[in-house]
Amino acid sequence: MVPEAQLMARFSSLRDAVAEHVHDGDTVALEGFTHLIPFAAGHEIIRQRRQDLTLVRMTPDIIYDQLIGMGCARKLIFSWAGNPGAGSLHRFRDAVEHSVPHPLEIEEHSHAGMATRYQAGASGLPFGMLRGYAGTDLASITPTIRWVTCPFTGENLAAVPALHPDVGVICAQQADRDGNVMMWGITGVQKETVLASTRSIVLVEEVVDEFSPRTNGVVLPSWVVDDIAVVPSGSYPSYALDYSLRASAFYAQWEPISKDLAQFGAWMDEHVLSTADHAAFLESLDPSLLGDLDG
Amino acid sequence: MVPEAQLMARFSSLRDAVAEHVHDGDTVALEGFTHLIPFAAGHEIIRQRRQDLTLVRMTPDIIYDQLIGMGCARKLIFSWAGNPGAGSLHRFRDAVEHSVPHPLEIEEHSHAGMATRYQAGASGLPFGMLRGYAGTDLASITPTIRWVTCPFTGENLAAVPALHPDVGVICAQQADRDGNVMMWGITGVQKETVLASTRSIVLVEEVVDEFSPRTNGVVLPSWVVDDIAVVPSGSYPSYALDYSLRASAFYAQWEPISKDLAQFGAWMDEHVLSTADHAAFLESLDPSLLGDLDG
Amino acid sequence: MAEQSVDAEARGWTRDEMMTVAAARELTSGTTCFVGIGLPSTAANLARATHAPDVVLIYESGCIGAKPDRLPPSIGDAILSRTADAVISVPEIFAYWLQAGRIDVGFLGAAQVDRFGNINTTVVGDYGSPTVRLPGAGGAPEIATSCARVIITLRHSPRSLVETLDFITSVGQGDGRDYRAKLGLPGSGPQAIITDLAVLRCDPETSEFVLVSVHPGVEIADVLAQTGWPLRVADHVGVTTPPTHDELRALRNFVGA
Amino acid sequence: MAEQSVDAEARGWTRDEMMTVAAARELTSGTTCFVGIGLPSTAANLARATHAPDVVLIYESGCIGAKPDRLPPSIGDAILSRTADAVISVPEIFAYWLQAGRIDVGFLGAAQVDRFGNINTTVVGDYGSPTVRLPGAGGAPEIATSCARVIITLRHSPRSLVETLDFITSVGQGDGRDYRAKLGLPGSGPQAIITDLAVLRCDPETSEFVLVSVHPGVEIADVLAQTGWPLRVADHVGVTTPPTHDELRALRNFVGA
Repeated sequence: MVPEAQLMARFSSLRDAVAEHVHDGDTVALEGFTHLIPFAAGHEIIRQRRQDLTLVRMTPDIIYDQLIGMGCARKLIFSWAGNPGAGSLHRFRDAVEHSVPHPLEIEEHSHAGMATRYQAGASGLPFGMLRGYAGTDLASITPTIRWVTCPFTGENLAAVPALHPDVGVICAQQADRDGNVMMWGITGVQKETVLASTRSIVLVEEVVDEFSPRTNGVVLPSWVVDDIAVVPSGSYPSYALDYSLRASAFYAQWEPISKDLAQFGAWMDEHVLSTADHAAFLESLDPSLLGDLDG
Repeated sequence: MVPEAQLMARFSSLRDAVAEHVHDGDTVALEGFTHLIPFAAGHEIIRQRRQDLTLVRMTPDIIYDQLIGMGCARKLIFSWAGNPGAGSLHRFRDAVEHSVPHPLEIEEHSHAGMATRYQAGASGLPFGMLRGYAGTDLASITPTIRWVTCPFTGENLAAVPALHPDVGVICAQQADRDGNVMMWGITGVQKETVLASTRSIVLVEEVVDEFSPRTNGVVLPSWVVDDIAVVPSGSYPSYALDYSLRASAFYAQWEPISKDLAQFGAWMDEHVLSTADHAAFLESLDPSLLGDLDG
Repeated sequence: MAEQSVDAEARGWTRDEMMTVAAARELTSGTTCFVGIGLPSTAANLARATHAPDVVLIYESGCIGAKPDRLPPSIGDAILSRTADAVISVPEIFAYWLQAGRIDVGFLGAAQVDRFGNINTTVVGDYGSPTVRLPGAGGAPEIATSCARVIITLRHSPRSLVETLDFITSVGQGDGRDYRAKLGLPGSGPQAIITDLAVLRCDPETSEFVLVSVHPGVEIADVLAQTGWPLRVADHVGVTTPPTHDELRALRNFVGA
Repeated sequence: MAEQSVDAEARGWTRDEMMTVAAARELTSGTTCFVGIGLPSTAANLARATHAPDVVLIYESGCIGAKPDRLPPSIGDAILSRTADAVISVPEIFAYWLQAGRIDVGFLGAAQVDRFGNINTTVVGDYGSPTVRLPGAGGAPEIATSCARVIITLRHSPRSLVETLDFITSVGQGDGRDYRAKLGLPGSGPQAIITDLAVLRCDPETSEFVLVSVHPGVEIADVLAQTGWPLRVADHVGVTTPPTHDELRALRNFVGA
């Protein structure tokens, strides 16, 4: 979705990239499936006090809990909202159950439905289809689930509209000097997120002269990426395969922080609002939480 | 599409694999996009004198010209039938233009339509859709092109039915000892072909202890493959990246052979019917046609 | 029905361990299994470490044939992608692998389940103003749709095995009988509910779940008391084989206990 | 209108070379271009070797950003996958890249083209009993649908530039005017037809192709005689700039001539 003129991604600071691309009221997808979650970008959005966002993500986890708790979100489009293996997202729950800090509109799908929506968006199709939702209550509470009939067999299939976020944000391991981006290992729906979005920001661990072949190596050519920010450990407490390990201790300690509104506010203030950038955020943490950033 | 019992692909000779899986009247897809075309399997089908086949392939090239000329095919489902860079497929043309050796039913699509049909087959969906065919005469002569309406936007999109060949045949570079298969480089629709087909045969260059990461490396787990045949240079005169180079001389010399029915018959007799297997086929050729099999 | 740790100590295993072991036994070698995080992942890996070495574990993160040697804390851990036969994208795992009908067994957890194995993981209370907002659907609806069969695991209580679900997130046997066939759902749906107290199986005729086995030390009356609907009891209710020494060793080794 | 080799020798270039050079000039640097085999591939690579080094060549075999240093004999050659920025599957190239509207320019050849740039690559004669069976559609119909603009190249003759197509394989400007908009086709369709004699461009109002430039040594009357319909002629018809020394050197170097 890049005009003919801009053929190369631009290398920017994360602060500049967020300032330029993420506006109040935008629909924003920060994707990453356990692996390569763009935490640093979420923090920067909080620092810049964005509001009224429609947040999209298959698996909203701690970073979305923080965005919601800090009042950045008007709406959430998602399929599974939890702190995997560690507990609940209490800021998300408080928003849904008690409208704290304010009401949160939700639009929920299954993983297969969300993946299909991203695929349709990346494919330039108005909708995607899947064999799903039949018999569930999801079909009745989510207006973006409809039905199509196969013109050959007559089978009814679920139809879901394409996702087209204003901004897609992902992490990848590497960029090369031409601004091509490479990620590998578990790559989730990140390629589709960039291709479905009007604008895109990619956080990378480092810039390299040349990519090596990798298991499930996915390359995004420079000309489909808008901004690249070099942010080492930008996915912390998630991980970047071959660069860091997942900081499970961080996930475990989030449960009590998230549960208590005052504690949450103090934590966000100390570690996000009062830090200038991601490096300062990492510095501000208890070293025992950092885990192994050298994967 | 494998029952619970068979979790591993079986290593077979190509002769046994074709004998077991390819039956008269079957729908058979030998896929490969310029790269990794399963020529050796096509020759073996000819040697075993299969008839009445419905042949499926995006880019029927010389091997389909041979199958058609030898009377193996009742129907062809395709999107582009030519000898790329070298000329026509005269056996295909003779079948369509003059019913030689017998009439050939054709069902033609665009590449995008065929790719969508394989994807739908691999996805277990009854149909796939694309923005295509509108305004073309393809839509009027191909009954497997219909239309669906987006339930969100009202846009009309082309619908094409899933492909489910009885047998899918592809080439890959390597298998490991557990019967997992790896291909890399240009991989076309080969993964979709195997996943859409009821049974599958994979020809590999060699068996290795362990796969290395490769650019666009695609692994098919052992349990979705039925038979693996180790056939060095099995894609000749096509190529296997990192094993051989494309034998362009072979493609060029096919034009006069294909054009003359008697010459065609003599060539097939000498090089295919009179050779026991692919190694003997390669032996039977003028060395100048072999090109570089050590790519 | 909280477990007294003294009971567990006397037996040598906890009820959660019994649940995991019983769930693992549902998998046979040569089965392909779609694995969610938590107990399903533990049970599937236990099966792989014991009686079903050839079970193929498929994680929705895109890891096919993962072979972790310790419990991964999430479904997207490095140990899964590093040990997998193939790593693919999330759209592909749902379209080409799950929806295509390539998976034999789906393992699902649940916040609430009803007598037909329908599952709620969305809300407790009213959807618009819930008492408890749960994580939501994740991969479960289509796992329940497309796997050849489904096994449900959850802790037994009247709050989890309920008369009426607050929300149907994933369809089990619907309202029973040939509900799935009428709806055109390809898989056979839930066939077993494995809890920390008992094993329930789907009656092939009515599609209602029936108590077929209680775990050692559990009475049928306990199970009935902990079930939110009038649970049907099989003519012959067995006692679940307790965890073997090998099963416990493999399980504790895997979870790092 | 067969070319006399003596003419070519006198000029220092052939009409086919003029056609390729004129086609290459249609590409500007920073353009993404979907490239078919044959002349389109040669022209696109010539552009990359001369005035448009940043043109991004995309082949339907799944190679994005290929940078071949010699003419690949097919669209799936090793030189393309080895030099590409990314190599992907064929379903993906059509869905995520072409259909999504990411490609600026599509280069198409044709057996027949009409005054509105509609293309036939399927049959000469009746579809059911053709005089000549051509290769068929390939990637062309959706290239014609989805690229922002399309450039057609073919040799000029009354048999190739025809009054009425025997078969519409790929839609150009349909029956003219706002046909594409009415049909909901996203791209603007063919904007130029580059032949070995001349350059025709699409009239923005009528969508009919108009002669705007003849190649050096070609008369307007030659072009009209070689066109199967009464070709409209622009008020001012230019003469195509002949191939430059650099263009010829780069072209011959690339094709190995």
